[in-house]
Amino acid sequence: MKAILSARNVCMNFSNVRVLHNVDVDFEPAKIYGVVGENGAGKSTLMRILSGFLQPVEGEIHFEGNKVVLNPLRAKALGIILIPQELNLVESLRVYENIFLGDEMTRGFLLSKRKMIEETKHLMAQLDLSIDPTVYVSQLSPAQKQMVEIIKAISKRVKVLIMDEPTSSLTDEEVLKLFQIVRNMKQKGITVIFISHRLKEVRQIAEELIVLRDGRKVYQGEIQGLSEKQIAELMVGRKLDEMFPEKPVPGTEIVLRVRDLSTADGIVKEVSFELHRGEILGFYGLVGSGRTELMEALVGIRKVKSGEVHLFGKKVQIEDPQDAKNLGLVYLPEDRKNAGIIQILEAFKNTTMMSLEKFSKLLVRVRKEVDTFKSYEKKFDIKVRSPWQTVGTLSGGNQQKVVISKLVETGAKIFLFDEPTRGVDVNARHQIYQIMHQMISELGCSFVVVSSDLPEVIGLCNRVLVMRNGRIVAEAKGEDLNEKELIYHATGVKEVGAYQA
Amino acid sequence: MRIKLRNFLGKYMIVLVLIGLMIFSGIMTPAFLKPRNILNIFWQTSYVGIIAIGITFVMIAGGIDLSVGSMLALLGAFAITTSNKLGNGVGPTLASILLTYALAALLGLGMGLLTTKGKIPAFITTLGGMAIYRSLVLNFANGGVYMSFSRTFSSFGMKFVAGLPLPMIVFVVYAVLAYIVLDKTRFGRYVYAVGANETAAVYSAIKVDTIRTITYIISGVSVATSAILLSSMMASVSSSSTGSGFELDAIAAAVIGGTSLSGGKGTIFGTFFGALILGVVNNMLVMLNVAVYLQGMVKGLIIIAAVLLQNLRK
Amino acid sequence: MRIKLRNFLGKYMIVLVLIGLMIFSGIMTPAFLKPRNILNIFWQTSYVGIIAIGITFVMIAGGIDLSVGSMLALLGAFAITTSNKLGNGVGPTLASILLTYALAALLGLGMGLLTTKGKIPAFITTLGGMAIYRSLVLNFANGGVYMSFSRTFSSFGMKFVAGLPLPMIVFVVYAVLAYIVLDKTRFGRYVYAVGANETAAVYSAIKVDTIRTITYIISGVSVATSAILLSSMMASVSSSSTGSGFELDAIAAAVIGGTSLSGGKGTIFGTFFGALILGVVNNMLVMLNVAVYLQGMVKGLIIIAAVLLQNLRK
Amino acid sequence: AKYKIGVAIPAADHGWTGGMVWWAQYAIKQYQNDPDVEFYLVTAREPSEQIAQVQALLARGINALVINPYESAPLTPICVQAFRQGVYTVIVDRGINSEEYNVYIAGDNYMYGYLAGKYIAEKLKGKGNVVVIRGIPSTIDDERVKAFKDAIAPYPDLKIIAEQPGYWSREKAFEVMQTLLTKFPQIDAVWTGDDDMLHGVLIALRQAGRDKNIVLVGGACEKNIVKMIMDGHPLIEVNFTYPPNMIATAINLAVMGLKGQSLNGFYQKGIPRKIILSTETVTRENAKDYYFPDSVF
Ligand SMILES: Nc1ncnc2c1ncn2[C@@H]1O[C@H](COP(=O)(O)OP(=O)(O)OP(=O)(O)O)[C@@H](O)[C@H]1O
Ligand SMILES: Nc1ncnc2c1ncn2[C@@H]1O[C@H](COP(=O)(O)OP(=O)(O)OP(=O)(O)O)[C@@H](O)[C@H]1O
Ligand SMILES: O[C@@H]1[C@@H](O)[C@H](O)OC[C@H]1O
Ligand SMILES: [Mg+2]
Ligand SMILES: [Mg+2]
Repeated sequence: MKAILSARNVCMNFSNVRVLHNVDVDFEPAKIYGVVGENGAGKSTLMRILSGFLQPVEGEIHFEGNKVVLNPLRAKALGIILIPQELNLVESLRVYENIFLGDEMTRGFLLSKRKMIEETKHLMAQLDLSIDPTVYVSQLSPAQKQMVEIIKAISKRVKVLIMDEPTSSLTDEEVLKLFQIVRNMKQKGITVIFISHRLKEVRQIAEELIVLRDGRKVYQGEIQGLSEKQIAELMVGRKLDEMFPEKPVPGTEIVLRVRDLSTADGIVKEVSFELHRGEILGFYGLVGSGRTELMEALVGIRKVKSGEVHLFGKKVQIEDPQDAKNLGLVYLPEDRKNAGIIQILEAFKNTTMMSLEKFSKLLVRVRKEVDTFKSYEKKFDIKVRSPWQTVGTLSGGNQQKVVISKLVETGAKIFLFDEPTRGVDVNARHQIYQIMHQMISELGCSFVVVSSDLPEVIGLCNRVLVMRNGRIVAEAKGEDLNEKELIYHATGVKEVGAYQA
Repeated sequence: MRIKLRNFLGKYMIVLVLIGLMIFSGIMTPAFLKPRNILNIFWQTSYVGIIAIGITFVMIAGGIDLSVGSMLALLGAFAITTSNKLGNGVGPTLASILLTYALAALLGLGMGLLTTKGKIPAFITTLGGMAIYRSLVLNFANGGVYMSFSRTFSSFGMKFVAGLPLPMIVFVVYAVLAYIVLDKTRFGRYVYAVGANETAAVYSAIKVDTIRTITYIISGVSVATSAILLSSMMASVSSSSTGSGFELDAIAAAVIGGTSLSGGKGTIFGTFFGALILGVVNNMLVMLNVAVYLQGMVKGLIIIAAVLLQNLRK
Repeated sequence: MRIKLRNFLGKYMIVLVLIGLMIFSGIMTPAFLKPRNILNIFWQTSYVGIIAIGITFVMIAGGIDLSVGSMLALLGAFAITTSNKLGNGVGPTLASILLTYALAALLGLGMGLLTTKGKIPAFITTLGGMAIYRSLVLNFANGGVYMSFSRTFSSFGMKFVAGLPLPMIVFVVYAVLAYIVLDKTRFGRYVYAVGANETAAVYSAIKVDTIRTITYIISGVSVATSAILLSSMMASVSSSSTGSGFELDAIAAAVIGGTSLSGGKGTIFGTFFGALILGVVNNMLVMLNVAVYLQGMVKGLIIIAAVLLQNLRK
Repeated sequence: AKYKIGVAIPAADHGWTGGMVWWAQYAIKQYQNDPDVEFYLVTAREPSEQIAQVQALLARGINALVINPYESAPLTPICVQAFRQGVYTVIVDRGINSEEYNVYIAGDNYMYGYLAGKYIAEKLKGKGNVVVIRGIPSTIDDERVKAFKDAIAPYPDLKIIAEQPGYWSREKAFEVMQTLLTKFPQIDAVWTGDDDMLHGVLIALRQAGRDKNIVLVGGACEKNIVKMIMDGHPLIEVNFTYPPNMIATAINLAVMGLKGQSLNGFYQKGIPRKIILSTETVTRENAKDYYFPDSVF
């Protein structure tokens, strides 16, 4: 079949460093493509070129056989729609306003608010979503925002839909809904390009696989018959170890005890749990189940109404993240772009931001900071040109690694990790797990991991607490720690969800 | 119920603040509440108010315009000079008004392009504009006054229509139009998007630079409107003083009304009442005969308090 | 190699612009390059320059300070009044200087708290401050002048040390100190973090409000430094005019030097040279005998061009 | 040129200062063809800016400095420095707090306020409601208002019912007057700190239909006001001088001083050291002598 969209010999540079090398790739109509590659391999860059947001320094783009020079408007007119990796909604506008941003429905000169709200409701219904079209986007959770991005994209006249890690903050429920839409689109003849680090999902949805490594296309072809491990090895170009290390054996000491905690906004309701030394405690739940809110309450970002928190056996009152940090408790936020990184600051400065006291007496010792950063660069395989690269120009996964390094560098004893491996590639993920284990065995640290990635929750955690509507509804460990059980508790419905594959 | 009330208060608090100020002034000096004085306040406010409306567009889109005061003088001088040249009568007057608008749009376009294409911070381009425009006005008049000799041109600025001063009517109508454009049209939506999240706007295939540039044109057009009304009313423009300090007043009106200096936030409703609050304060100072040297203090305190009160709801 | 050159140009372009301006002026009027005149430029720049350094902290942290001009008058008046009261001599003079710094810190603290805890936009609090401070200064002097009667107090402002005017030395030392604080200390790092991404700063366990408030104190302290030097040099402060317009000049210096009005960006290096560029332009207008009414135009154009040139590298 | 002369005056930020700039340029133009002199004219918006300008002028090597100090005290040190350097120093209008200068020429602010008060008091026969619209709060303004009050002090029935700043601006004065007219049903006289503001007041009166039975006094002889007096304006009968052209006189004095010339009619050789221009009263009869249609003020 003839390709609808092709890259011919595409090269891209940033600050004279080549990040895409002569990429040739063809996309056929009505086909679902999976694109994988390590963090910084150039996936997002290629996609931004294919959708007109970046101009390649060399090479051409062909659409339906004709050479085209793309810009965002032109691409949109042709039906090439990109859902960018970093959420890019206008927080101060309402949901429906965002969905139709750039394509407003009007009557004469005036916006037709009612029509747009109706249409939004209609689209929501298709996806089984219950987001109020008139609420402000700033009030949505990252997962909900991601869904809004998706709806925004599919509301357009689309021929090629490019989704750059749309599932990184979604739980299985939403992922399934998304896949249903993707298959429907394929039926309508639409090409879908799907990027993810969750290889299981890629295997499940993609018909053809494209692998990028260091800015080069190293594989395009059949996905049938490739195991996750094989895909991963294609990505990194060498043999890989088992993903999850052996689970650590937690101690008996309780380092964090939470009693009947409720937040002032009423989202978290009477939550109680305990975290043992050396334990990795998972939190699973659907979007909006209140996991993030619980973590924020623990570090003093969200107001607590009632309840008690004991740290290392002592009752504590935590008013702000600084109190928490001083007590050895730190939080890695799920919203990387807004709460995690400081985009315009250099990478190494982000890494040391929470532990500057370690690097300074009177003056900050930049040399030491840079050295520290370099050690993380090695440990986490962070792809940067130099420690001085501004973090906003790193690839998404590499940004995430910088945020993790910032948390680890605090030397805290208890880590609340909210979607810690969001957008992180298999290899680095493995390394992060290793480091967590190392911190447990060498430093006696403990972890709470909020994750929407089921394999991660199951493979990594000693125990998993499931939240629904702001309450902890179940605990799963040992035998019970499996997909079926978790989904059952998260949704409250039997036999819904679980991966078919 | 409670939430509704709170939202209501949030949105209309500024009106309550305004009413509170007026009641207070009325108690201190009953003359303050004379209908005539209320009309005067509207009238006196309209010049800065119209400019503030224009600046609201610029600020929501993430810019700023410091040039409005000097531009007011420049456009007023231009309107007077052209209408003097073209002569008396409705036709010539209209022609000079149109020319003034054309010049205003051109200047706005220039500022817009310098800021967007030249990638110069708006603070700098418009600060430059402020100096350059003033310099031009001073230069052509040698520091003197531009006087209107056209009876027609210098008559409408004082007109009352249906018992209301024309500038006030223009102000209200202009505010309504601006509200519609900002709140009910695509362009308005884009202004918010560009100011709130430029990247998101780019990803929505919005022409960010074009939108920004248009806001400067709107600012120019607003200044022209104000300049025409003011120079007609005064039948003159002082090259040295007319318009000086207007930029701060206009920006203050917008900020009191909730417009953010960092873009993405603001309403015409807020700016309208923000301007009126400033107008009431100025009028009140005279009505209550506040001592010369204390006027700044009173004005400063009231402005801070007005914004503080609006925050209470949160 | 090419990258290095480009980075170098990026960082030092502002110095090249400055040197370019000076060479041009020197060619037009050789007197411009007299060592004496160069010293004068530094000296004349130091008052606004020191204030601009303070404002750079505020702006990087995402705020703005419009009150500096009036504050300059207020603090200068305070320094003069206290030193008059305390009498001649080094001890009393030092005491009055200390008191002035204390007052400055207090005022800065007030602005900071109003802005952070009161959640009032900095534009409003500091605009209010501008009006209130001026009103206070005017009030105590009835619009007149504060005169220094302390020989000691009014002597150091004109001193030359090692052939250099004292204000210039203070300016340079102050800039170096500020550079160290902003670039080499934890606090400085936090200032950038707070301005660049407040939410991320909160999540990184940084006390955002405290950091912001301190920047206003720094601004106050900078104004105090400038006020003491200036009021000593003039042996007086005019309640009506001293410091008026300084806020725009100081902000302009910072912005020319690359500080962003939306926070997170800026350097002391840039502000230092931004201030010098303004100083050179002012001096040049006199030296080249530019026609009075065209000075604004020339100044406006040069400022815009200076920023445009710095952009070229990108 | 043999002589470089620096002229430093406040910037044109309202009508009168605009007038001073115009007269300075006018005087300078008179020397266009004199190869012996060269002028540097600068204007400042603030005292420290003016100090910087004078420093620059001194570095430029001027032989004479003609300066209207933005404010006396702050400019005193630099003027003294100029004088001590041997620069022929002519101080205009607002003085300096030192005797170290060559010539001082100024208007008379006290009489300027006093005569206005006296005129109003006599015109109203010592009884009535007076509105005072002052200029930008400053030393000069304060001095004039004090004098005005001194002049009306003997008349207990003459009441100042409002005293508000109009910032030497037409628009501001209009606004203030508009408001005061609403507040007070009876206003018998208005004194504005200068003629620019009088224009604003006139517009407000006309607009309110109250442009009769009211005594109006401005000051400083703005040309259009003088023209009105000349033409017999019913409300404006007098004006008092505070001439911006004193700068032109001062420039001439500086040139004469440098060239060692003496004043016509003076038996003395040198230029007088202190000249206080009298505040002259302009009426319909003599108005044409004060009317300079080419000037901008
Ligand atoms: N604006 C930019 N400026 C400089 N370098 C950039 C910029 N954008 C991307 N890069 C660099 O280009 C390379 C490829 O980045 P890209 O975002 O395409 O990776 P990716 O494959 O999408 O990774 P991830 O899986 O982490 O999202 C990275 O090294 C990144 O640092
Ligand atoms: N600022 C806010 N204002 C109002 N509602 C909010 C706000 N933030 C979050 N919520 C609501 O709180 C609920 C729970 O939030 P959230 O989705 O972050 O929980 P979660 O369990 O962490 O889910 P996930 O992390 O999977 O997205 C959601 O319904 C969300 O809309
Ligand atoms: O500026 C002042 C002017 O307005 C007044 O009329 O006379 C004295 C001047 O200094
Ligand atoms: Mg990516
Ligand atoms: Mg969450």
